[in-house]
Amino acid sequence: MDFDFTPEQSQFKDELREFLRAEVPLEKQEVFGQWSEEQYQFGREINRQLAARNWLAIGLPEKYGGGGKGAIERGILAEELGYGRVPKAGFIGLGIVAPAIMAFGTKDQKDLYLSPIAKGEVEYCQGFSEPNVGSDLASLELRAERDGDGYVLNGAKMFTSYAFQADYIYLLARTDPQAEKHRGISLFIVDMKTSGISLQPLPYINGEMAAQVDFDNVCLPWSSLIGEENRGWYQAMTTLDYERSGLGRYGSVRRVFDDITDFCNDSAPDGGQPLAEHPLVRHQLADRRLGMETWKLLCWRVAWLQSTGSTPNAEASIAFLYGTDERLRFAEMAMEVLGPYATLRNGSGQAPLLGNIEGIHREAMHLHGAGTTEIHRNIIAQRGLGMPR
Amino acid sequence: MDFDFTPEQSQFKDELREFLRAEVPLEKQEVFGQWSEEQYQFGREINRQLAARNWLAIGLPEKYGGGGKGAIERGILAEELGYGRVPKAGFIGLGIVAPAIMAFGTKDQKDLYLSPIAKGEVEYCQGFSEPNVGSDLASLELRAERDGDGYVLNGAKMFTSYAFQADYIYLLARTDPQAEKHRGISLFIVDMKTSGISLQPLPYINGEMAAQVDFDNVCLPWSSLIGEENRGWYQAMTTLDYERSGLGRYGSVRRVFDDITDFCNDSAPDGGQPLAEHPLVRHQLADRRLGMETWKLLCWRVAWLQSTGSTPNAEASIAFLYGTDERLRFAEMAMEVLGPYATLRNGSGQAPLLGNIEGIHREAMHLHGAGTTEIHRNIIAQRGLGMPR
Amino acid sequence: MNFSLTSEQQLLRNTAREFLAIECPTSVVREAEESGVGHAPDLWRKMADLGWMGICLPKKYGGEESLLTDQTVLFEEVGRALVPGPLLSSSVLAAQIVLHGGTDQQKETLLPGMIRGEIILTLARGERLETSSQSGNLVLSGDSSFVRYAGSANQIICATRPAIGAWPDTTLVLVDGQADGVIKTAMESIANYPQFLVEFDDVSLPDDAVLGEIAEGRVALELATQRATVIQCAETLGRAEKVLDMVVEYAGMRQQFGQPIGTFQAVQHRCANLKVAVDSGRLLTYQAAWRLDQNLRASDEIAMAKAQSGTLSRLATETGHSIFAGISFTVEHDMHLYSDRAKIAEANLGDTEYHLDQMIVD
Amino acid sequence: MNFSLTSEQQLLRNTAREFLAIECPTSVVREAEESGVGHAPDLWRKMADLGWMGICLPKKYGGEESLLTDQTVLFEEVGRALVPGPLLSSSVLAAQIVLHGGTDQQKETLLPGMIRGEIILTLARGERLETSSQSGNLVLSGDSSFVRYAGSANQIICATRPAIGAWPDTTLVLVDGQADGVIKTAMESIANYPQFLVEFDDVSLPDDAVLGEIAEGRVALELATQRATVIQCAETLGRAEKVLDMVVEYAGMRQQFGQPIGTFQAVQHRCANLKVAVDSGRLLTYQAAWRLDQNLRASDEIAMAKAQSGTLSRLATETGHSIFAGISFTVEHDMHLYSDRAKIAEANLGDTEYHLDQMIVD
Repeated sequence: MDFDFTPEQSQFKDELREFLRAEVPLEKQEVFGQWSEEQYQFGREINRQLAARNWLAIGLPEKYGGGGKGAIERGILAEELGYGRVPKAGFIGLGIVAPAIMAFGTKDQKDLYLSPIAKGEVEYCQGFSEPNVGSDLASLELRAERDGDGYVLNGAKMFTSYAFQADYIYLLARTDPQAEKHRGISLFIVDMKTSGISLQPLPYINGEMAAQVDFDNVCLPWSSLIGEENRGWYQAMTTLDYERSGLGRYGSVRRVFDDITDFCNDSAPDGGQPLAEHPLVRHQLADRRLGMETWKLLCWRVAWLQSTGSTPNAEASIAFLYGTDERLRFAEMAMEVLGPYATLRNGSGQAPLLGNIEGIHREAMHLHGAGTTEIHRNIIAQRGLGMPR
Repeated sequence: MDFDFTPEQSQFKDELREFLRAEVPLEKQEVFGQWSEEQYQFGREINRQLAARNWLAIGLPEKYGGGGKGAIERGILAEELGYGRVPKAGFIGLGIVAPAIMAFGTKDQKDLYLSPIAKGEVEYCQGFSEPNVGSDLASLELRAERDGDGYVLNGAKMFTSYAFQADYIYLLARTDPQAEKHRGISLFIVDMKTSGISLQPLPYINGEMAAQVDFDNVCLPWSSLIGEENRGWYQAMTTLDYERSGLGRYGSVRRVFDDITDFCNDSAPDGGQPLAEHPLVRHQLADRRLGMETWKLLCWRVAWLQSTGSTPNAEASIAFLYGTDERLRFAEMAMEVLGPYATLRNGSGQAPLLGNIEGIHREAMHLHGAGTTEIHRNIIAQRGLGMPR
Repeated sequence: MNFSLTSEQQLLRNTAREFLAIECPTSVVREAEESGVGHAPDLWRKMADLGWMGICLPKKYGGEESLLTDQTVLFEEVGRALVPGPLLSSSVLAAQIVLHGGTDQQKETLLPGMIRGEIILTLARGERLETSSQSGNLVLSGDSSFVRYAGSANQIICATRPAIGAWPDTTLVLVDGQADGVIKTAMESIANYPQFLVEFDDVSLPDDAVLGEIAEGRVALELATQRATVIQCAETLGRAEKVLDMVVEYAGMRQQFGQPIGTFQAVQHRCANLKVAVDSGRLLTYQAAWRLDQNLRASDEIAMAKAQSGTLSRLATETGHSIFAGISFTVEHDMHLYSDRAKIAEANLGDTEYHLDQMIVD
Repeated sequence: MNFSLTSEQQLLRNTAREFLAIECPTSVVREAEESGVGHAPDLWRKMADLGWMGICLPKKYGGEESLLTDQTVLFEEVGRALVPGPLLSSSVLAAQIVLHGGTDQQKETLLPGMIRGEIILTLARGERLETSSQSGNLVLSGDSSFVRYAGSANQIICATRPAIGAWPDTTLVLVDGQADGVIKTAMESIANYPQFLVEFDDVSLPDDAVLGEIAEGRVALELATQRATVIQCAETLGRAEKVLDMVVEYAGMRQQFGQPIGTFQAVQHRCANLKVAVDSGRLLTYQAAWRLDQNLRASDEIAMAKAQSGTLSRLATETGHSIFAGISFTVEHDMHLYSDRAKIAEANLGDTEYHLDQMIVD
C-alpha cells in the first residue's frame, strides 16, 4: 500500500498550487452559489494558461496538446482546481468528450476535436437528461433519424449546463426506437450553431444559467456520430469519467471547510474564547474533518483504480454518495456554527467567508447528478455487493 | 385540544403509581436483558393484586371482572406497569386475546375465557410467526384441516414467547389453502396441554426463553375456532391492539432514561463537575429527552385515537417505528456516556443502574416485532400517505 | 386527552387555506421577494380584513382574542402558502411585546392600527444596544443586526441592555424608523424579506418612548418571544407539511423505469420519515401552544418544539430536493422557496442547539 | 498511490481465513466464551505456531518482524472469525509496551515466551495506580478496573501514575498476577473474555519489576497504544465485513412476499450504507497503519480511524439485527456475537467522542 504521491506527482501538485495561488487571486475565485460570465471568462483564461504548460488536458496524449499523464495526475489537477476555486470552464470537453473521442473516435475526429479541447479553445455542453428522463437515462426520447445526408434530430435536452457558452453539444439520441432501450442509442457531437437548435433559459438556484435545448429538425452530417451506431449507451457509460473520482468537488468543499476551521479558530463572537474552543463546535469541526478525510480517501481510491486501468463502478458510486451526503452535513454544520451570519450573501458587508456558506448550502441541494442518491445505493448493492436486481 | 388527563384519569394514574411503588420494590423489578421464572411469578402475583382492584383488565366489561374503562386508562396502565418495571405477565391474554374474544367470540367463549384472563389466572402465548414466515405473515403455513370431530393442526410456530408458561396458545392457521392467502386463515385458541404439541426451547439474547411450538396432528374441538372460519386474518388485524400505543415499552425505557439522567446529575466520575454538566453529555441528554417526549406524544396519540373508536393504523406504525429508533439511540447514548461500566451486567458489583444499560442495549437489538421497521415505513407511506403499492 | 382540532379551528384552517390558495399563489410570493420589499400590500390588507393580525389580541383593540392554538392553526397555513410580509415579526412578536409591556396609552396608539394592517413594528435586539439618560434626556445608542423590515416599519422596538450601575434590567424603547441618527444598512441574505444593520447614533428620545417602565422590559420580551417561538414552529410545520404533500404528489406522477417513482421503496421510506417528523412536530408544537393557553409552565415544551422544528426543517429540505432532484435545482421550481425559508426559520429565535441547551435535564 | 494489498498480504489473508474457517468455527468461539476462560488453548497453540503472536516483533525474539500493515491484514481475519483469547491485549498491546519500554533483559525474558504462546501479559491502567518507594523498596498500591485476563495472565503490566514531588511521569511495573496482595474480583459484562477489578494492597516489588526506567514509561505506553488502536480498528473492520457478507447472503436466500428480501430496495440500501462505512473504515485503518510503518506522524490518522470505527460498529450492529430481524434475537444465531464484541471494541482504547476530541481542528 502507498497513501502518497510519487515525487514527480508531488512536484506537479506543488507547482500547480503555486501557479493557481499566483494567478487566481481571492477576488477572482469562484464563490459557491454565484455565477458570472466574467468569472467564467476568467476561468477560460486560466485554462489557456494551463494549456500553455500542457497541464490542462493532463490526461490526453502529447501529440494532441495534452500532458500525457495518468489518472493520478488528473486527480491532482481536479482537486487543485477545486481547492483553488478556479471558475469552472471547459470541463465537459476535457473530462467527458475527449476521453470518448480517444476511445471511439475516428482518426479524423481525433484530429478535428482533440487539439482545440486541449488548448482550452472550445466549450462543450452535455445533452443526456431530458424533460421526462432523469434517473432512467436509457429511456431517453430525443430522436436521431437517418435521412439521405445524415441524421435529423428532433426532441429536447434538459438541465444543460453551459449551453449558452458551448460551441458543441455532446449528446445521446435514440437511433433505433424498435430496439431494447439500451441498444438503440447513439453518441453525437453537434455544433450548437446548427440551424434548428434553440435554447430556453433554465436558471439554477446556484446562480448558474442552464438551458433546455430544443432540436427542431436539426440536420447532422454522418461525421457527427461518435463510435458505433446504437452502441452509444455503452460507449457513454464507459467514458463517463470526468471527475469520476469527484476530486474536483471534494477540493472545492474542502477549501471552505478549511476556511471555516480557520474562522472558528480566529473568531470569538461573544468576546470570550474562540469558537473552535466551544466543546460542541470543536466536536462538530472534528466530526466534519473526519468526514472530509474519509471523502478524500474514497475519491482517491477511484482515481487510483482508474490509474490501474480498471473502470471503477460501485467505488465511484460510493465516493459520489459519500460526497453528496458529506457536503450537505458540512453545509448544515457551517450554517449552524456561524448562525444567521451564514445566511448572508456574497457582497453583503457582514457576510463571512465571502458568502460561501450560504452558497455551499445552496449547492448542497444538488442531491442528484449522475443519478439520484437512490440510484447510487442501488449500484453499490447490485454491482458492489452482487445483490439481486 | 387537550394534552392532559381528566381528573379521574389522573387519580387512577396516581393511585396506580402509588400501588406499584409500594408493592414492587427495587429488588423485584424487572431488569432489561434479564428474565427469571421467579420474577415472572412475582409479576403474576402483582397481576392478581391488580385484578382484585379491577385494574388488571381495565378495558374489559365489569361483568367479566374488568374495569370497564377505555383506551386512555389502558394506556395509563401500560405506561405505569412499564415505568414501575413490573415483571411482564399475562399481557397476551389481556391485550390481544380478550379483545378478540370480545369482538368475535360466542357467548359461551366469552363466559369461558374472559373471566380467568381478567383475574390474572391464565397465561396465553401467541402463535403468529413461523419458521419461514416473518414480515409476510399472511403467507403462514400451519394447517388446520377439518375432520369429523373438529380441526387437526400440523406445522410449527416460531418465536413464541411465554410458550413454556402458557396455558393456551392463540394462533392463526390456514384453513383454506386454495384461497387467496389472506382469505384462508382462521383464528384459534388451543390448550397447550393438548396431545401432539411439543416445544423446542429458543432462548433469546434478552434472557427470555421463547420456543418453537410444533404441532403434530393436534386435534381441536370445533369450539376452539374464534369468529368466522377463513376470516381470521382480518379479525386478528383489527384486534391486534395490545399496547398498540406502545406505552408499555415507552414507560419501561423512560424509566431507565430518568435513572440515567439522575445518575448524570449525581455522579462526577473524574471528581470534578457532574457528568450532566459536561457540554456534550448535557447536549445528548437533552436531545434524548426530546426524543422521549416525542415518542410519548406519538404513543398517546394512538391511545387517544383508540379512545375515539378509531383504529389507528399508520399512526401506530409511526409510534412503533419512532420508539424502535429512539430506544436504540437512547441505548447507544447511555453506553457512550457511561463508558465501559455500561457493559457490566446486573449482579456485577460495579454495574451502574442495576445493569439496565447493557440490558437495554441488548433489548434494543429487537429491531422488529409487529413487522420490521421497513414494513412500518411501507405502511406509513402506503396507508398514511396514500402512496402506491 | 384530545389531539384533534375543534370544529372552529378546522373551519379556520379550511378558510385560511382556501383564501390563500386564491390570494397567495407563488406568483405573489415570488413578486414580493423579488421586489425587495418582502411585502404584498393587497394581500396584507385582505389578511388584516380577515382579522389575522389581531387574532390573539384583545377585542378592545379590535382583535379576536382567540387562543394561541388558533394562531398556531393559522400559521400552519401561512407557512404552507409561504405568505410574505412581517406577519410573524410585527403581528406576533412585536405586538405581544406591546401587549405585555406597553402602557395603556401605547397599546391604544399601536395595536388598533397594527390590527388594521396600517402599522408595522419590528424588534431590534443585541448586546450593544443601550439606552441612557443624558442630562435628563433619554439617548439610544449602539447597533443591532438582522432587524427585519426596518426600512418600512413605522416603529422599531429596541430591547436595550441593562445599564451597569443604573438600570438593572432590559429597557424597551420605541424609535421612529425615520428619526435622525438612525442609520440602516441592508443585509442581503437568503431571506425573503429585507433586513438591516441598524445603527443608532445617540438618538434622542422623548420620555414616552419607553415601552412600559424603564428596566422592566424583560418579562414582556420573554412572554412575546415564547409565543413567537411557538408560531415560528407552526409556520415551519406548515411548510414541511406542504413539502410532504408536494413530494407525495410528484412521486405518484413522475414516471421512471416504467413506473411512478412513488412505487420505489426508497422514495416511500423518505416520505415516511418526513411524515414521522411532521407528525412529531405537530404534536410538540400544539402541546406548547396548549400549555401557554392553559397558563401552564411551558418553557420546556417550547424549547422542545423549536429544537425539533430545526430537525424537521432540514429533513423537509433534504427530502424535497432528493425526490424532486434536478427540477428542484432550478429557480422556476418552488422547492427552493421552501428550503430557503426553512433555513431562515431554523436560525430564527434560537436554533436546535440553543433550545436543547434551554431544556431541563434533571 | 496504491490501495491494494501486496501479493504476500493477500496470501496472508487467504491463509488466515482458511485456517480460521477450519480451526475457529463459531462452536469454538462459543465454547471459549461460555467456559468463562475466554480462551481456546488448542487454537492458541496453533496460532502461535503460525507466528501470529510475534508477527510484528523482532526476529531475534522469534518474531516475524513484519509491517503493522500485515498485522492489520491478519486482524481483519481475526475479527471476522471472532477469534477468542488475549491476542490484542497480550500479543499487541502488552508486547509492544515491553518492546518499546523494557530492558534487553526483560524483552528476552518475556517476548520469546509470548511469541511461542506460553506467556500471557495484560495491562492495568488507571488514575489510582501508584508505585512508591518505601524504605528503599518499591511498593505498588491502588486498583484498576477492566483488566483483561488478569486471572490467567502470567504478569500484569501496571501503568502507574506520576508520584507528586517524586517521579514526574508514568512508571510501568511488572507484577506477578499471583503475588501476595493482588486481589482480583471478576467483572461480569457483555465481554467474551474474563476481566477483573484488580486491587493492589501495598504489593512489594523487586527492583527489576520496573519495566525500563522509573518515570519513563509514557512513551512506550503511547507507542503501544497507537499500534493497538489501529489493530482494534482492523478487528472491528473484519467483523463488520463479515456481518455485511452474512446479511447479503441471507438477503439473497430469505424469501418473503414471494421474493428474496435482497430484492427490496430498503434492504439493498441498508447493505449499501454498510458497504460505504466498511470501505471508509478500511481506507482509514490502512492509512493509519501505513503511516506508522513509514514512521510518519500518525496520531491524527489513528484518531480518525478509531472514531470512524465506533460508527462502523454501530452501523454493522444495526444493519445485522435489522435484516436478520427475529432470528438474530435468538442466542443460537451468531449475530449477537458480533454485536456484543462491536460494543466492547467501540469503548476499548477510546470511543468515537474521545478520538474526535484528540483530532486537531486547526
